Amino acid sequence: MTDKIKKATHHPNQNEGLIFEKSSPGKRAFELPPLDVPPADPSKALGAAHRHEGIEGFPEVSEIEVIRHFTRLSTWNYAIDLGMYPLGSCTMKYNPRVNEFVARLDGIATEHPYQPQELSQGCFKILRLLEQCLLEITGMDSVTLQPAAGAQGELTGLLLIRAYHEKNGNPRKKVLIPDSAHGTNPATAVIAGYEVENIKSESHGQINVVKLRDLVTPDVAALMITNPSTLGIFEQRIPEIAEILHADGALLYMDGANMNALTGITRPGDLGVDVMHLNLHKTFSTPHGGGGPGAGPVAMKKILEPFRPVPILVEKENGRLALEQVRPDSIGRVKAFNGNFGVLVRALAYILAYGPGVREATEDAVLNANYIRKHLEGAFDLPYSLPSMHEVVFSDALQKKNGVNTMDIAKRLIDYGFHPYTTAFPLIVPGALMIEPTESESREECDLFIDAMRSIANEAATTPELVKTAPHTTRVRRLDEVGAARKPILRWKPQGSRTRAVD
Amino acid sequence: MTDKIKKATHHPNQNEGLIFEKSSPGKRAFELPPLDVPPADPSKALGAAHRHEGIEGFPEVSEIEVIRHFTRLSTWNYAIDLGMYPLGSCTMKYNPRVNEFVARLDGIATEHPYQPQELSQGCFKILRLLEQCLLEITGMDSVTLQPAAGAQGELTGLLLIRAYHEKNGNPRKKVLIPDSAHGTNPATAVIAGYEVENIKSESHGQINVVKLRDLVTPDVAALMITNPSTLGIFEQRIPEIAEILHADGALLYMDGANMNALTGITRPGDLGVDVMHLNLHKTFSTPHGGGGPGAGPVAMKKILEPFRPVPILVEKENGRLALEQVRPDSIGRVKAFNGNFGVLVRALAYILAYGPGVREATEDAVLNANYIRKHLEGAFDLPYSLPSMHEVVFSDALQKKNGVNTMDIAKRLIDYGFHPYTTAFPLIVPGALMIEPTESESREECDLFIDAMRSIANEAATTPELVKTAPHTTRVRRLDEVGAARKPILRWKPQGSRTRAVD
Amino acid sequence: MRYLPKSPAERQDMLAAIGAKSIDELFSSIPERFRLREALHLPGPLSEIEVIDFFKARAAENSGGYTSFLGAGVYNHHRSVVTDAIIQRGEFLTSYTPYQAEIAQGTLQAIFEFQTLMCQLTGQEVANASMYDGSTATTEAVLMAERLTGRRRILVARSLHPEYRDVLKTYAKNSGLLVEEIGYGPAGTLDQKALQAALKDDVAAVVVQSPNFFGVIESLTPLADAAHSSGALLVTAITEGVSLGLVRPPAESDIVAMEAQSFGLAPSYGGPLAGVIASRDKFVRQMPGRLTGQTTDSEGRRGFVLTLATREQHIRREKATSNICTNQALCALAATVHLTLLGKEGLREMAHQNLSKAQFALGELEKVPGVRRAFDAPFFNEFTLQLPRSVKLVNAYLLREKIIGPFVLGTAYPELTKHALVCVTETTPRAEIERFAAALRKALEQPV
Amino acid sequence: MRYLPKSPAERQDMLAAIGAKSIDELFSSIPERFRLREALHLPGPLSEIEVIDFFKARAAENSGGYTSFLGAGVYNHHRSVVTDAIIQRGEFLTSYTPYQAEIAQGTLQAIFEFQTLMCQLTGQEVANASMYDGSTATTEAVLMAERLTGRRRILVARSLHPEYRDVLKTYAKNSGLLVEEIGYGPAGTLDQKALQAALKDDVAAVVVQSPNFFGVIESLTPLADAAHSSGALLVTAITEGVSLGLVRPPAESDIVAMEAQSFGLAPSYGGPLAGVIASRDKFVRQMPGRLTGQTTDSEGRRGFVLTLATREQHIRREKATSNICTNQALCALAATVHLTLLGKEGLREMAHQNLSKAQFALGELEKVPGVRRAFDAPFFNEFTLQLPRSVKLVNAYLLREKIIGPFVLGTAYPELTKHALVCVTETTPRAEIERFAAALRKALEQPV
Ligand SMILES: Cc1ncc(COP(=O)(O)O)c(C=O)c1O
Ligand SMILES: Cc1ncc(COP(=O)(O)O)c(C=O)c1O
Repeated sequence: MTDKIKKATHHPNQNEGLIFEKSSPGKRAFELPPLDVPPADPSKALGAAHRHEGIEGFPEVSEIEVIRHFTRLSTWNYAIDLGMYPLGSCTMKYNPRVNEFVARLDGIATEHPYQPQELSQGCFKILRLLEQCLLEITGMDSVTLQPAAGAQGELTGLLLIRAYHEKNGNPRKKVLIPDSAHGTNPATAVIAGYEVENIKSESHGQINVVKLRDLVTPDVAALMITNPSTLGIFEQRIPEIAEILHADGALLYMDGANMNALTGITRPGDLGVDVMHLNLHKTFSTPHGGGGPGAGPVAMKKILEPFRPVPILVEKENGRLALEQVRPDSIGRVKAFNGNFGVLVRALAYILAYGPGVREATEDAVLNANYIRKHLEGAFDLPYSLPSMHEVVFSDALQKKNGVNTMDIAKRLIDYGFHPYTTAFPLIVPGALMIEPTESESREECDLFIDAMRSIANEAATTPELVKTAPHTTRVRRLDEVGAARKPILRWKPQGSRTRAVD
Repeated sequence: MTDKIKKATHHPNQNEGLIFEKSSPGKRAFELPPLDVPPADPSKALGAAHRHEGIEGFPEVSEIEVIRHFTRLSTWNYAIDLGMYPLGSCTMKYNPRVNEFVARLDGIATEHPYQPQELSQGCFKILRLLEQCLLEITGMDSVTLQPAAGAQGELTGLLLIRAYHEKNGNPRKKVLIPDSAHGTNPATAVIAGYEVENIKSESHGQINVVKLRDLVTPDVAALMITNPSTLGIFEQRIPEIAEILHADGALLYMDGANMNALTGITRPGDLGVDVMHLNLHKTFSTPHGGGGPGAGPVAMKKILEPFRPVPILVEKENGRLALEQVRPDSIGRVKAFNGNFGVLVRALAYILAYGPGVREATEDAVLNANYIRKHLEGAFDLPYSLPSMHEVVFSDALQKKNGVNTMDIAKRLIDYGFHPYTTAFPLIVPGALMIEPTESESREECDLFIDAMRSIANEAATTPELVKTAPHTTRVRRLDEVGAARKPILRWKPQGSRTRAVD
Repeated sequence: MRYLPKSPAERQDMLAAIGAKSIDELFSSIPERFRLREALHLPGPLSEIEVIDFFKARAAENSGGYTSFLGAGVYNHHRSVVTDAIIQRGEFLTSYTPYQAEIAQGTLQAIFEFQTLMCQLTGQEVANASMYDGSTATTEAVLMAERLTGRRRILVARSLHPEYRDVLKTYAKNSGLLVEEIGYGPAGTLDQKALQAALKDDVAAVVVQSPNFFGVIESLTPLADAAHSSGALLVTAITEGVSLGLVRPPAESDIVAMEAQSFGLAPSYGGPLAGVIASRDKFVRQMPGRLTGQTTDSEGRRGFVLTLATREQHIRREKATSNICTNQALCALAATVHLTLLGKEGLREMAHQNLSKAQFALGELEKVPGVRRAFDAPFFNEFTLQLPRSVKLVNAYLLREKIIGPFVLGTAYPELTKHALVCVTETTPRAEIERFAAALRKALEQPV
Repeated sequence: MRYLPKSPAERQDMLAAIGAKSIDELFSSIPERFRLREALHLPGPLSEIEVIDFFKARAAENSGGYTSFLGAGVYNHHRSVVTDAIIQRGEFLTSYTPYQAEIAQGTLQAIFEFQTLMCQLTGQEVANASMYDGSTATTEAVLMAERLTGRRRILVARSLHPEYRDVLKTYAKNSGLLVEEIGYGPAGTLDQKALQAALKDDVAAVVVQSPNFFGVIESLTPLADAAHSSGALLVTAITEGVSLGLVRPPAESDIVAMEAQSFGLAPSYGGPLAGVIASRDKFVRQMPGRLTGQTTDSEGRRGFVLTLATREQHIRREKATSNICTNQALCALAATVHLTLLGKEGLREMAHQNLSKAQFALGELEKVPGVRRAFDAPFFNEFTLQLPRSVKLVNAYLLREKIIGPFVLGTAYPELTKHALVCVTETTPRAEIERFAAALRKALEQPV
């Protein structure tokens, strides 16, 4: 390892095959207490439905092998608990341990969604308080906690918009989406039954308000905007945009994935937004867990309230809380049961820990992004120069000259001990480096990151091959993704063709 | 990494300075609930004892930095949860997770040693059941759970012996200890006020019974024997040894560190042993935690019972349990409060999980050791050829010819993905390789270990330098132990001389 | 302030480095008039101890101390502390979707193992990395069937979980799908005659659940045959995965939508759970959700990557198979660990205990005068009872005995107000079953 | 069988490889007649769930639901869930003593940090990696003083924790040490006149505790001066480490023996706790226990190793400074994490809250007729009350009010049967203090 790589070093870690490859008949791990009733005869009880044989290939291993297997696997991951994870748009912030603790309490984790409401007042109070906090933070009038993630929040929001228009006689046809938007926006619009009309961003990265005027017709149901945009830039003319839409009866949807730039500073409700989702697994620190679970509450203005999905939490005359399952104008149910309750618990724990101080988290997030921007300007091309909020997007234009692209730089960052930034979007920046440090990074970690990035910029100029073949320190090197997609192997099979394990 | 190293691979891990080096004034992690009484004036309340200044150099860091600091540090450790840890004499077996869970229950972890006995019946029942289990396993008459570790168990045992002899009019002078014994045996004897007389093992590794007869005089208080010995060999003539001692009024102490070879198969009490300790952190699977805590209960025959340390658990007439703090003949108190209660809880959980099946654990432990012995014989010198029990001791005699010693082989094992075996003793084997796999190793892991050891034997013959300079894959290479002891740096200092951190 | 790793001096230094005079300057692109002038009205800040106290107080307002006979889509099963120890390792808990495969092999290999387990359980050939839950998995399975067949009529069993049906309808409304319900027969299983009558060559999918919402097990083979003979696909929803330890897998189904909650996930008031879609290899390119595939690295070593991403929203945008992005990865990991701990024999044994306890419970409850089993098809760990009076009234009585009574079928099926869906798992002690039977007897002896 | 990773077939294969016909053959070196013919009579085997149920049942037989005013060497302080999350990482939990430094740098660096924290807290120059607990640390400190001075008389304050004194006596008995006790004066502090009288040039150590067992803080400087002037060492025991956040460190002591339980360790019915010995650099070679030192590797990088092992039993055997081997490493790690979480300000604030609550409690309790403060030297979070009647009787009454009353000093000090040692920490809510005062008032109003 070279001297310039300060943050990472080598360590031997344990190889590990697939769990199925460790299986041997008769090994057991978790055992059950003995049966305290007469054993049933399955063939008699189940008849033709009885599965006589055991499940073929199912693992048979011992407890220590399970512990080792997953512990070893875990060591192959990078994680927030290990270091900076500046994935733009993903808001990889610290996930407080106390949140995990409270979500697992008896009386929280143990509750059944159909238990009597009089025995669910604790759950209800949690939901109600979280609703109130989110309304205060967003400046909206009403909220649903049902959606399981951001994308489902988007769908819920668009269904609310659709129901609203339908109630007004016409669901309308189109949803306008800027070309910088996240992929879920257009994908969602289609499920909600809308056509997508992409709108091109201005050269400075914002929406062209003049052109927008032309695009907004009575066919347009809504504009889905991300604010700050995925470029990390605040849409300054958002109140005007809202007016343009409203003038034609269309509504403004805000993708709230970037609320980490706004919380405590400004409120979408005050900016003219009609409906928005929040990603609690971003802004409100519930852990990503390798891809989920999340929660995507949707906050809305009064006009959309009648359409909220069921169940709906209401206060009874006696002061008790209750869930209502039927509402005449509701869009219906978007998910079984009561939202991702365990995730909601964590988000509330996070909000309670900060209180009004959430504003300071926002401030630090924006401070970190601007600090990094300041120190990397020049070393990397900055395609959009408007002020950055919580993230900064560079391009690989300078490095491309030497044949080094954003993915190469990202892979090289791994050697330096960092998780890469986001490379996949925004699509309007070819070769984007989308960097979101979040407020959770110390100055020390930011400085190390800046050092690493500058060093890589230098390598790209002087030893581009080194960067293009990175990472050099990981247990596997770059993987053949094309091969994986061409002839997909999506499960282990007892006699399946096997390549050799890492050695 | 070469092809022959199947079990380990490289992975970048995170560097990390000392926590003091990350400190910055004003950073906070854990905060307290607000004070709900009037704040005291410390200078008034404490007078001259008041410390006006904060503690110099004390860390000031945030919660995420704490999490990352210790998580990063943790990744530099090898552990049972990662792989085989065949430290001879240490019995590094699987530490069940459920034991950690029960030790942390409210009502277990929360109890105060001075709470009323009527509110401690749950604790008492745990202690009583563990006592009963240990008596059944050892075949002894009485037990104390007080000692905090094996060494303190040894001391307790010798103090019992001393008290017994004193009661009989003469504490006697000497304790006989075989040269193969663990270092705590002689160190303990001295604290108990005895002289140590080392006895030389026979060439086949057992005690010379004929010579023993000569050594046992009325000056001898006891013989401390380890069985199986630290060579992993069962002392076959132990009943005879006991008789020889008893004939002269001396007692037989057994170091029970190796009970993992005997549990469920034979009982020291039946073999003539008068008193012994158990290492619950070995045989009974309480985690070593990087060096402790442990527990070293002492089991004894009836003749020693009157001398047990206080407190003593007794059953009252009403069936309730109670702790007695005063006993006329007691050796007194060896430790404050009630033993390492949390460790005792884990050990009981372990015993309950197996029940009489502990025998099978013993069988597998002995099976593993013999399997490894079988496959390494020839590749390594076996100085004592009597049957092995739970561990096997080789020597580096064959490798020494090429200048490779046991420590070199141990360090090279690290490159292969294993924790080394014990190198430090038994002293009677120059260049010992003391290998104890325990029952927790699967056949797969044993096979990989055997492969690695054979491969290293081969390297020692063909490329000895490779072995002598190992490990080659760790974040630090061999450390300068001589320098560390010559000019000890035992704490961080703000302006202390610093060498560069790993890069 | 909580969780922030900067000292005041560091903030000042960083601002100076940027060349900003104050933090406010960094927010200058937000029009002045929209910037909040006062602090948000939020409770807190609370210390860690206060946060814990708050949630403990809420927990105490819930159902502690009651024995429950509820299932209906969320099941109480034994869980090992090992599972929690694994999923709380920061390396799993605090990592993102494994986009950078080289430093996410842990998550990727675990997903690959999850996909394999789900295939083994369901008898299908391919399974995805998870959906939000069983309800959205079922809906997405239907949308998948629509794409595969190009047809739009959907025949859904009324014995499919009522909330799953609701979700399907919400999604279907604007996708141009026509959802029709098919009733159940006297055995509690799908009314096959009604199905035959409704099956035309415009039907994309027949959707059933097994064990169904009444607890009874559907015979899937005739249903598959019927569906296939008119060119439709059979979509099978499974809410109680433990049944697969003893019940024939839905191998003849074309798409399986499963809820994995029973595999080591806490009920957690209904979420987060974990849905899965499993299907046939040939349908994989129409599958929603993430997939992990095996591949090799540049040195020929086995490794894993997210694959077939051209189905997904981040590549295909409006042409994606689904809009799902964040899924239920950690729940899927928990299920993987749990099933690995249970293993082949353990799952079978758990299933057998459920079956035995449910049989025992039925026997005890049938002894209560006036109580009878409503449907006679085989069942697993849930069964429907017909009571001589309203279940709501009975449950109110049971509650006083610290028993949370069975699910009131009348809330979803107006024709079944005297019908109760009883769930008994391996976690229900025999003594509690007996206590329930005794309490039920007393309840029915009360004057109305 | 639980926890064993072998299948029956694997066992057979391995036996065959060894050339043994049966498992029994492997035990042939144990004389036949001593081999157990029947299974041990042990309860179990229990499944994981049953193990948990067993301990939950025992836990329920303990003190849940009571408020306690006990300290006396074991203290209730707030602990962060972060500490537990760290020490439960398998890499820390399941590793051995760091003998192989290259793969134990995590444990070694953490110990080095622990040693540093202990020095900072105590004002000493060097601290070890841990002892069993405060009682054995105190004893080992005395043995260390004996080695350093070559003297054998030990003067021990009667206000040293009674159990610590007991342990010292147990060890001293056969080491030829003469232990004499020095009483306390009316302020509750060491009787300095008695000390002066007893101090001769054969005294190895003067042993005091501060805050002492009555809760009052000793003035260490005059004690150190007195000890030093006759060539003895001052050994200071500290049972309540949190006091060091606000109380002057025992820098003038020669050896400090501290109990670290207050730094994030659960009371756990009295163990495992963690003792520490801290002292002066010049005395390090007579210190007992493990020490971690900083060094460099063959490439010049900083690293840590166990050092000065020539003091220890595994090298020196009968000449070792102590027989300690296994210590309380994981507890020391917990203390390290806990103190790092608290930090400079946090520890100070915690100490201040203890002081404030104890002051408040004293004020409330002194209002109860007949109750008076027994000693008037400054105290931290414990103080001694003199009651108008036996503390045992009062406590019996309090218990009915769900209050675990103060420590009964009479059990260890026959002259103090009406004296109670009250402990109040930051965890004791004001309302509970008030309830205690009210209950005490009522208790004293009861007819005797
Ligand atoms: C800008 C933006 N919008 C929407 C989403 C989708 O949210 P989710 O992954 O929670 O479905 C994401 C995150 O992935 C995002 O970054
Ligand atoms: C044979 C033997 N005896 C005694 C001991 C000392 O036990 P402890 O470390 O628990 O004090 C050990 C272990 O370290 C040992 O291996």
